Amino acid sequence: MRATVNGAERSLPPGACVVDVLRACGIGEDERALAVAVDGEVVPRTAWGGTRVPDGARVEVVRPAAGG
Amino acid sequence: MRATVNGAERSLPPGACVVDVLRACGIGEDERALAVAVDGEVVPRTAWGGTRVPDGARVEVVRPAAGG
Amino acid sequence: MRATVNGAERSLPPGACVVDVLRACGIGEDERALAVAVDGEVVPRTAWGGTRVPDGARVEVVRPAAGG
Amino acid sequence: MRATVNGAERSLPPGACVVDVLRACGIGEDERALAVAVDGEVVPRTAWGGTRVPDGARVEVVRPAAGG
Amino acid sequence: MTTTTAAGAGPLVIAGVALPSRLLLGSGGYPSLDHLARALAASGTGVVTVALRRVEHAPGGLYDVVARAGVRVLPNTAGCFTAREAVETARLGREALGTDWVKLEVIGDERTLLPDAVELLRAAEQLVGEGFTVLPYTTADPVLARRLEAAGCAAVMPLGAPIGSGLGILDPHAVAMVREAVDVPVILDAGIGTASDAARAMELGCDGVLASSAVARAHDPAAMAGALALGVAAGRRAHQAGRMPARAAARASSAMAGRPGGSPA
Amino acid sequence: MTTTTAAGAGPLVIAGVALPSRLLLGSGGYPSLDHLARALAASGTGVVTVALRRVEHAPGGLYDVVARAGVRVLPNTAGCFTAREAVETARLGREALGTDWVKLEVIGDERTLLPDAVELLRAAEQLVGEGFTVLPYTTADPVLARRLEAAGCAAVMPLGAPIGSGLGILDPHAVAMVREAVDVPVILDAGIGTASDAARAMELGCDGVLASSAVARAHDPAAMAGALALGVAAGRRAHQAGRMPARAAARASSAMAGRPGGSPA
Amino acid sequence: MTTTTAAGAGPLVIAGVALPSRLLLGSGGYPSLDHLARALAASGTGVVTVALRRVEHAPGGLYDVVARAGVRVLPNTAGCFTAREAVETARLGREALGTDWVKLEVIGDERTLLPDAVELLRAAEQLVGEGFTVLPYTTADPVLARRLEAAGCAAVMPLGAPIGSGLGILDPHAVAMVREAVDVPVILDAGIGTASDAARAMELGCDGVLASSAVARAHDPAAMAGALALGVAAGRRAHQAGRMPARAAARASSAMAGRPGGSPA
Amino acid sequence: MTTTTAAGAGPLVIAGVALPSRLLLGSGGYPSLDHLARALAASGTGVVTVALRRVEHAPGGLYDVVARAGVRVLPNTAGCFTAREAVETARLGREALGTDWVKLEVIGDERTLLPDAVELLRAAEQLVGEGFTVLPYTTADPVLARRLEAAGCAAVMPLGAPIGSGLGILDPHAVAMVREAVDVPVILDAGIGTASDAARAMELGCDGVLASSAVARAHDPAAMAGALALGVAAGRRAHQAGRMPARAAARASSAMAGRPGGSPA
Repeated sequence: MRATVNGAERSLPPGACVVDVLRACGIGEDERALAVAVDGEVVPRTAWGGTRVPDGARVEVVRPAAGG
Repeated sequence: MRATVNGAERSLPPGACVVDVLRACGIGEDERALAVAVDGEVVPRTAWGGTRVPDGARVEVVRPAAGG
Repeated sequence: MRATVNGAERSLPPGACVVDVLRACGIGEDERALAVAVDGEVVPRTAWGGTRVPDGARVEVVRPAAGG
Repeated sequence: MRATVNGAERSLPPGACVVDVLRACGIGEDERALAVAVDGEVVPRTAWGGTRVPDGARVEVVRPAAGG
Repeated sequence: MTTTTAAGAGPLVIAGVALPSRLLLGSGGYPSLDHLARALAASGTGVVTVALRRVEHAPGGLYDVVARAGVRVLPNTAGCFTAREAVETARLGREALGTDWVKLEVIGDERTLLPDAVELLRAAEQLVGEGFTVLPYTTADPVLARRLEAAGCAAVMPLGAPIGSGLGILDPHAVAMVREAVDVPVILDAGIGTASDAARAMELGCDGVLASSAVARAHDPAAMAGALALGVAAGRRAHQAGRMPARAAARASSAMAGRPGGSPA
Repeated sequence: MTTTTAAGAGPLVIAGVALPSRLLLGSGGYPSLDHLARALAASGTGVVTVALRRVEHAPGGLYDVVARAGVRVLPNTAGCFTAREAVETARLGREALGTDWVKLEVIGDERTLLPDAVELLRAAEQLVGEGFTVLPYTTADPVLARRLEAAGCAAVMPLGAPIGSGLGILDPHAVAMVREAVDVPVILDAGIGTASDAARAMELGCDGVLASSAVARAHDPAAMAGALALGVAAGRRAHQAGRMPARAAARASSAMAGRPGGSPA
Repeated sequence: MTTTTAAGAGPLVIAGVALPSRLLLGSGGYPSLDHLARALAASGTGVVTVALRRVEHAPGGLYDVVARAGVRVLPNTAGCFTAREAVETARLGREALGTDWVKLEVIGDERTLLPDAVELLRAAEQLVGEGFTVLPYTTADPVLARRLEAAGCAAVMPLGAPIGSGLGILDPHAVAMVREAVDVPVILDAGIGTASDAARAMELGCDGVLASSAVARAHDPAAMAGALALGVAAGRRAHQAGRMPARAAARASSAMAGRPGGSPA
Repeated sequence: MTTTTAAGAGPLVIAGVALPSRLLLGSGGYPSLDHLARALAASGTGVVTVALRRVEHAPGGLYDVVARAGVRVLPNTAGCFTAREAVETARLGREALGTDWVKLEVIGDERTLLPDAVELLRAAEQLVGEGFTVLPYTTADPVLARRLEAAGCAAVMPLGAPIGSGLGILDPHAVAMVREAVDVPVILDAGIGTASDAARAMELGCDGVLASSAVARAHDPAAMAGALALGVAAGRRAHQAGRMPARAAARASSAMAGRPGGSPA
């Protein structure tokens, strides 16, 4: 199965959850101030373990950056 | 029958047309640069003679005024 | 004898000193922040008692006033 | 004999007049809009032929230049 | 969208119509119709704006003055607060004056008389759809100007300062950004108080200037109309001439070298 | 375009000489003499300033260009730091050009090129005493302007901004005070960058404008010369027309009363 | 220094939250996170804005710096061109930072970075409906400001000049009109270049100032942060003190009467 | 001539005397002496100016208020039109107040209250020769400022706008040139209307600000005195911090790269 994570295509194991995506990106799930959206919908941190990422999904993983 | 002409109520003979409203207002139908709307719809000059004003209608009779 | 004190003519006893002028104006000689000029020359406070005012002299008696 | 013409030292024949200075500089005496000063005093054109330049004089030969 | 012909040289063209002057005038606020007539003549303008008002409030002579002046009448929608009001007024103007040009005004409040961006855009879209040639009075906002252009407006008319204030061009930077944002003509509207304001507008790249109170409320309206016409021409030509760069430091226009009494070259 | 013939509409008169234009030009900084010639023609000016320089530094053709243009030559004392230097340069200018008019410049330093009030006044007094018609380049200082007038100067030439900066009129308030302080003509000198600056100077009540770098260093000098001439005319006429008062609040130029759809009158 | 405790002297309150300072800071453009940390400390601010970016583009340390500073984090929607993008970014910010406050930016183009009135209003309505506390970055347009307030925004943030320009407040008149148009707090955003700009904003009646580039790109960011804090305080107090009326003519502050050497009283 | 110690960090030093504040106040125009006393306290100033007037015109309490405030009294020569008058007044001030400091004013006319350059310089030379510490009120003219410094003045006090006008700094460029022209302290005098003006003066590099009407004629003089003190501090710190360069074009303070929903990095 595949997903577009932060604009780049990645292959993921079938049935991968949000937390698996984070791990695949090398991001610890305990890291503070993270947010994840799957296909435009925010997935709350509490649901990262239980939310499956659909095949072909668009996943965004963001955090605060310098800005004005 | 009654109509509100330029914001003021007037009584008109039953079956009055736009041209009758103008006359009742003391306005010559040949006067240039006039426009009339009945209930928000412009009535072209060519139709002034044939357009009946419904009872209770809102009639606007305007012409150019000084403006910026 | 006469002198012009702050623009106004006054008669003074012959031989009047600066201190006499002040008294005639109702000004105590101990008052702080006073300055006196006779005919355009400042008379220091220490010399008020000993400086005669010439007949027809122009005397200025000033102190600080509100200013910018 | 020597003179400083427009800031540069030049040797001139003894008894040289203003007109000789001009020639030595390669300037025609008929040229329009010229002015000459010797030691700070303007020498009118009519006197160029008859005015001797003193030894050691400072001569200025000017004309209009672009300016604001 | 208009096509400008020769490189900046030709007349102002709006919706395919070449205008005889880059100065447009209003008709409001004059001491008398005679003052208006003389100002129109002195200005050389080809366009004059009028409002539409109920006949009781619109003394008859105005149209005759304007018609005799031989200028194009541009009905406005002054005093409208909503797209609906503005559209109805525009239609009345089209009927009364036989022109599909409209100076579109949709204001947000009676105090500032500033445009309401949302209603303005809505009205513009509607009127373009009905075949009007729409010249919207707008804030000096390049993003809104681009939206108005995209909606099919024939020009945009950014304001220099509040209507009738005579404060000139309060934010020249914004007007310059509007000019860069669109391809349609940009007519500076509102705020002009005197000739140098009109010149400045043109130097910022505007294609024309609409003046109303500046003329009507001058001590001598006809003279001021002539002054503004000269100011527009001056600014236009200066813009085309390409001004010198401004610089903080002085720079002599007469050379220092070669001064009499100086040192040798 | 209209012709005004009203009072105040006459020409600029300096020392009894009526000039054909209220725009005066410099001759410095042009890409070529040909550019200068075309700018003079386009401007309609009647006065052009020149510097006096040692012949090695003054290529011969300038005088011919100016003479052919049929304009009055106004020699300046640019680059002089003291009254003595300025007086000597003025005398050279009178001899070279056969005119007793002089644009008197006595600057305080080479960096700002700003006038030195003390030396300027001294030089003015001396030159007036020698029969010169003195037009001093001065700070926009009404008190100094009055002293220069009292010394017998034929006009005063306050600066709008440093020479060659093109920054316009940095302190319009000061220029207006100069205008109120003296009876002789006031010619705005230095700082003009574009046509609206020239118009603004005239609107402040100035009687004329001298432009140099604004023309010479424009992309198209002749076009800018024409633009400045228009700007001067525009500002002059606007000043005479009497501008509307500026006000902070908006004021409608179309009446609110009588709008269609509104309440009864 | 004195302590004012009079009415109007309280803190800035947004959506019921009292802030420790009327100066808000951005977090972008600093030479290093250490510079940011020191500027936050020097400013005394209680609010700092951050963007939301993909983790690869968002080095991890920023959040720690901000958290250690003990200030409220205000996520923005910088870089969004549509209401949809802005709403999605706002939701991500709420999730990431645990705050429903959002500085709403919806820009019209990448060149001017100016707000798009239409999309901005749309996004504001949507986000208010979702329970956000919305602080929209807007043009200095009182009509749009009133619409944003009507949509439920907790404050409005008019721009003084384009983002990152440091040009100050290009149209003070417009900012004053925004202040008069709404009841919610007005925070001047964008354009501030130095302390006097911040003071001026407050003198115009603004309730606060957000500065970003002015601090980050100063030679000494922490010193400038302190300077802006002083400027905000100065302008605030001056606004409350009620400034003297400005007047064109001079007026002596020392009496002329009673001068020594003068005539009698 | 003064020596500044550490790079810009220390107090304002005039003639070797370190002052506790860079804000100087006038004493004229207050509603009451009590208002003056409270303004002096709120300002933190170390210097207050007074005029010298005939006793009939100088109510007695002023000196006591100033003495109690513990500030240095700076007598002025306000109202003098000639060097002779100013010198005599300065001598009276020295005698009355036991200080050889004098704020030297020699004005050209009663209408503009602007300095007369010629008489001012003459008076300054005379007073320096008599051992006075001379602080001349002058036009914002760098050439005159350099002459005053050369004459031995301890500081120069250029005006921002006419006395009592509150118009701020009409020609910031000129003030900056004064600052560059001399080594002695530059104190902006006259024109300050509010806190941002004071901040701006310091950002232009001035070493101090003298305010008079701005405080005395504010609605709440003490509050405005505090505001100006903050403004001076803000501007001073901003000047030292080194402001960001201003630029015409926008520049994002949040990166465009890495936006959610964008293309891959």
